[in-house]
Amino acid sequence: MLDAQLEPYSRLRENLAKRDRSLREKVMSLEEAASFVQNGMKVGIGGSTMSRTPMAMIWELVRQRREHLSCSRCITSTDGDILFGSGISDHIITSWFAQGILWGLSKVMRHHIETQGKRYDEWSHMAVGMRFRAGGMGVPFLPIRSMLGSDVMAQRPEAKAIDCPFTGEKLLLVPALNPDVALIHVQRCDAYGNAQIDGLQFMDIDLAMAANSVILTTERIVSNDQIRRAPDQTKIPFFCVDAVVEVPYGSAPHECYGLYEPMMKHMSAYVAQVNSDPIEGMQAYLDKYFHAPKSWNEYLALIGMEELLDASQKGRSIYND
Amino acid sequence: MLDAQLEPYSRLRENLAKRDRSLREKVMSLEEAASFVQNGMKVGIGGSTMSRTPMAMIWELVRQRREHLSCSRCITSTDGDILFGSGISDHIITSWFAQGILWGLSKVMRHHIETQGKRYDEWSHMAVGMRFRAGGMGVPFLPIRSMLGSDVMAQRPEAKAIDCPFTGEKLLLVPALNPDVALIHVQRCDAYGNAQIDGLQFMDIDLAMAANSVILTTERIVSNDQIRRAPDQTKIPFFCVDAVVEVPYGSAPHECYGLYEPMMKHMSAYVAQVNSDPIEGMQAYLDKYFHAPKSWNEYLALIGMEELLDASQKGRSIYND
Amino acid sequence: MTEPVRHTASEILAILASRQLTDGQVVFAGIGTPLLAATLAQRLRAPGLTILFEGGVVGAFVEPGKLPPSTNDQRCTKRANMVLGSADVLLLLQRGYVDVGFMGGAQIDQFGNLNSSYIGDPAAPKTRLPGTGGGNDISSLTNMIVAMKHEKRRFVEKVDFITSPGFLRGGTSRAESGLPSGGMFRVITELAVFGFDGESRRMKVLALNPGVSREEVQDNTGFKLVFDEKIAVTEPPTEHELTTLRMLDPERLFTA
Amino acid sequence: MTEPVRHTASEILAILASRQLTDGQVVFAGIGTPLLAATLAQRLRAPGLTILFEGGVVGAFVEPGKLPPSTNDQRCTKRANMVLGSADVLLLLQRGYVDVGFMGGAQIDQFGNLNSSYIGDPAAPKTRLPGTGGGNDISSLTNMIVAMKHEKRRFVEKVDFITSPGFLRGGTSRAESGLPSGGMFRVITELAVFGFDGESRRMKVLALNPGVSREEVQDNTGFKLVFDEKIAVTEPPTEHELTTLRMLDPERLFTA
Repeated sequence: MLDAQLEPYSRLRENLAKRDRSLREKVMSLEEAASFVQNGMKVGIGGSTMSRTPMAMIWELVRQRREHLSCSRCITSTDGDILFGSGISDHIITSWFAQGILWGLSKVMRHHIETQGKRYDEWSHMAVGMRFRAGGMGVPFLPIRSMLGSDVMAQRPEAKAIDCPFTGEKLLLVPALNPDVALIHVQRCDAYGNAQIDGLQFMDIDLAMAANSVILTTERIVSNDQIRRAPDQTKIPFFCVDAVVEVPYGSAPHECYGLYEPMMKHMSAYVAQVNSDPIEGMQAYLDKYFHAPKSWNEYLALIGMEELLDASQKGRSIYND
Repeated sequence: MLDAQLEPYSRLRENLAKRDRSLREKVMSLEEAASFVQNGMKVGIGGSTMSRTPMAMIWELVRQRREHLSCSRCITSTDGDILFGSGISDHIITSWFAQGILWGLSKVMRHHIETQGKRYDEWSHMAVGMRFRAGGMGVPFLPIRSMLGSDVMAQRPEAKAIDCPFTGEKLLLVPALNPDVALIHVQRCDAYGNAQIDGLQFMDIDLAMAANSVILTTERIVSNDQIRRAPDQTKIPFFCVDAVVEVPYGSAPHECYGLYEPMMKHMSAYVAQVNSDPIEGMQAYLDKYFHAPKSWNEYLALIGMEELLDASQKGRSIYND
Repeated sequence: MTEPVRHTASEILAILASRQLTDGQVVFAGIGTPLLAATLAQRLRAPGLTILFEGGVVGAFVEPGKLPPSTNDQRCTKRANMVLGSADVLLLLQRGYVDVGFMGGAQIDQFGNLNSSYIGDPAAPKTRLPGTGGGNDISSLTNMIVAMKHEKRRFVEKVDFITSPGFLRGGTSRAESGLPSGGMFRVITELAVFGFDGESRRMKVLALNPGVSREEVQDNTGFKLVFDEKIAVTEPPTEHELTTLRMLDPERLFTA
Repeated sequence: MTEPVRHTASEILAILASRQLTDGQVVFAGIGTPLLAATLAQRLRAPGLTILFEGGVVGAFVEPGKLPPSTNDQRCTKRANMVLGSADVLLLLQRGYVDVGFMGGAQIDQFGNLNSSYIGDPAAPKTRLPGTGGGNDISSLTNMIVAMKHEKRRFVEKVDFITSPGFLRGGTSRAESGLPSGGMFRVITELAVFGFDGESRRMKVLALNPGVSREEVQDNTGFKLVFDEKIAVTEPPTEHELTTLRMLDPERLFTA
């Protein structure tokens, strides 16, 4: 089973030609934006590990009980637990998958992979990045010099080792990855979707260009005038964005650069609970934090004011110098 | 005669391993920095057309009478005239070469190509960019979907058309371009070479990563502290920079984003003079502006206070909103 | 019909070209008439037109009276939504984000191939022209509108050198060469508006400009033209179009 | 020689590993011991050490007491010279800008191959480990230092799965597989410091840590070790090294 059902270029172009790329407002609610994510779709997830995770959008997809999502992300942490544990995804393409280095192995990941037959396709970190980049460039592959000789390569026949037609050197061609939809969380964007990202970008820009549609969640919607005053700060252009949702603390309990650090008390409690029982513990967590709250703000209230303020103080400290 | 003598990967790595990539000050004069450019070298030129041209460095190389430089740039304007007209270069790799759209064909370029046998290797603009990018990525080629079917491709056997091993689609593989040295002008950098670039970046970042050495000229040297306060604004990292030269108005008579626009009176007078006589006119221009002045500041004085102030007022106006 | 307003050939070119653009499109515009025409369309009827420039500009909004001297100058970025690296803005074409490319031309042939590289034998050229710039990439990767002066020496049966591919040798030769997307859509001159036959991919006259005869167009063309069955007559430039155009380019940088 | 100072196994790992780094190098450091050891080296003797992190950080200068929970967190960027995209920071390795990669390991074999993917048969694993992250890229593209706990089950003749290549099957097999650069340089454990034989590429003991015998190392290793002709004894951690380390990680996040 290969994930890399490479779309022919003609299909990629047709999909793009159909999208409304005009300069238009596309602000909507989490509920509405979720309609871009259909069962069985390939979903690219922005951010990395515990940073700029589009948690609010994942939260909404869990609430709406999507199924069979095939997800890709550069580094997967508790978001992956939730994708598997909630049942919305049975396939993750990434380079690393645990809850975070501080807590060791993810019992949730292990349970779903070792006994439930869910798939974690492992690529090198650079390979994941080059797959999104090829997708964003509109080419079917990019060449890399890693993975060669390893069992990571042996396990991925979707990639092709070649002898370079110029130099004769061995190279690995990694296939483009064009998700049906990308979920990306940013610090700010305008109502059209022109996004600014502070700090670490991870693979989000390539992911945005590669995907066939993009849902942006944002800490803050700013005016288009503000964007136009510093066009060299725009990281994602409006025409590859299909939905804009304003969700303050939209990565909680993960971090958002310059605004808040990870909410570590919540994270540690989460890890203790789900690793002690990856089925019941996870279900109880989802029931309490994902299904019960009436709104994202209610979810934040459950995490608690203390955690939010502490994480915010630490997050802003990056600019204290 | 192919320009693409692709260096084997081992050579590329050896060259890099030998460079001193430590965090160290490397501020020097134009005269000293010119020592990185030896006769016969492949020289990558930053900026584009009339923007962020590393004119002061070119000016110094003309004064030092370098020979047989093989130059590459994304779009070439009067800098190309000067490279050919001064005799320091006999080979230019670019996608477009004239003095600027306002003035039509370059009689200087025509003279040197049509009657003097100098070479202008034409690639598509994207191909030039992808050649630098491949060089910066440490891969021997990148695939593109343009140039195919055209005479631009037919003239460039250095590139290879292939059938994609994944999709069977036709693709063109363009070979990496790793200049021996890159000349790049920026708005500001620190003494180590950490550079910030405002506005249009052109191909400068890929060029910096691709080159085997980089000479940065900069409008202003700022503290490393200032760089470290906003690491997401650094566009070129210090370890790929070998020389830093502070040269205010270092692109004159071309522009530098946010600081000054092109000095159009000077440019128009230049074009009239060299196009009326591409040999004598050019020689008189070089004598007066390149060889006679004792310093770069004297060169600026010849361009004149009026032009500098007018260009600066216009340049800064981009931030007036 | 109102009395036709006096105008230059460059002005009618810019105005007719601007009419080809529709609101909401993403257009990749070259310097000169294309930049001017796209900016004119944006002011007149397509406020949501997204203009890209080769220098790396996305969603430009050029200021009246401050036309940039090239598409790589800072003036292009004024009120833009984004700036990108030069290669990256061209990759947008390759990925498919761009609806239409829009440029000028020095020489065109019956299949819409453009030459901006050489006059005469490329091995020993009479004239070395500036070259492709982004032209080859744009015309390889999206649908093209070309605005150019109509002269017999510019409209030739076969260009001396294919810098920017149109339909190459006609028929399906473009797709077979590895260019499955895009192709020449419209050519606008001061004499007429041209499209391309769906099968043969030969240039054909869609509309004559006011006061221009079929013969005049054919006489100024170096190959046999096809005329559309229902040939139209172009609406002349309106006063509003002309005054807006002149407001944008008061120094007649591109409309002399 | 001063009286040895009391320390944990993690502390000696971090300290010995930090000694392998020299001023002016560019080091790509993983989370945990590598990050800590590189930061320690920067404070102790290599102020010009440039530390890269997988999240995209160039030239980090981590604050004491504020160690990041991963190399993708904002704390890694504090006082950094630059931040890049995740793929781009890895491309620095491929281009050759990085002198040394530095990471931890779950399982290593006699040729320095690392496994962080599976325990048991990869098709039906006993344990699914987190996977490579940037590990495969780093070890494919530069010289490696690995710091890890010395246990027999971790030092095996053949890893269950080669996540990050060392010298593969020894000899010239690494280069023949398409990895002409880099390779395993040093392995640091709480028992000893290892290098690799220049020909066979088998792991060999270069130095024993204070109070550790050859037998103790061999007994804790799942394959036959080669011992260097002139085997050395590691200098014990100095008080200055330990106090600096403890200042960096007062909460013992990575040195418990």
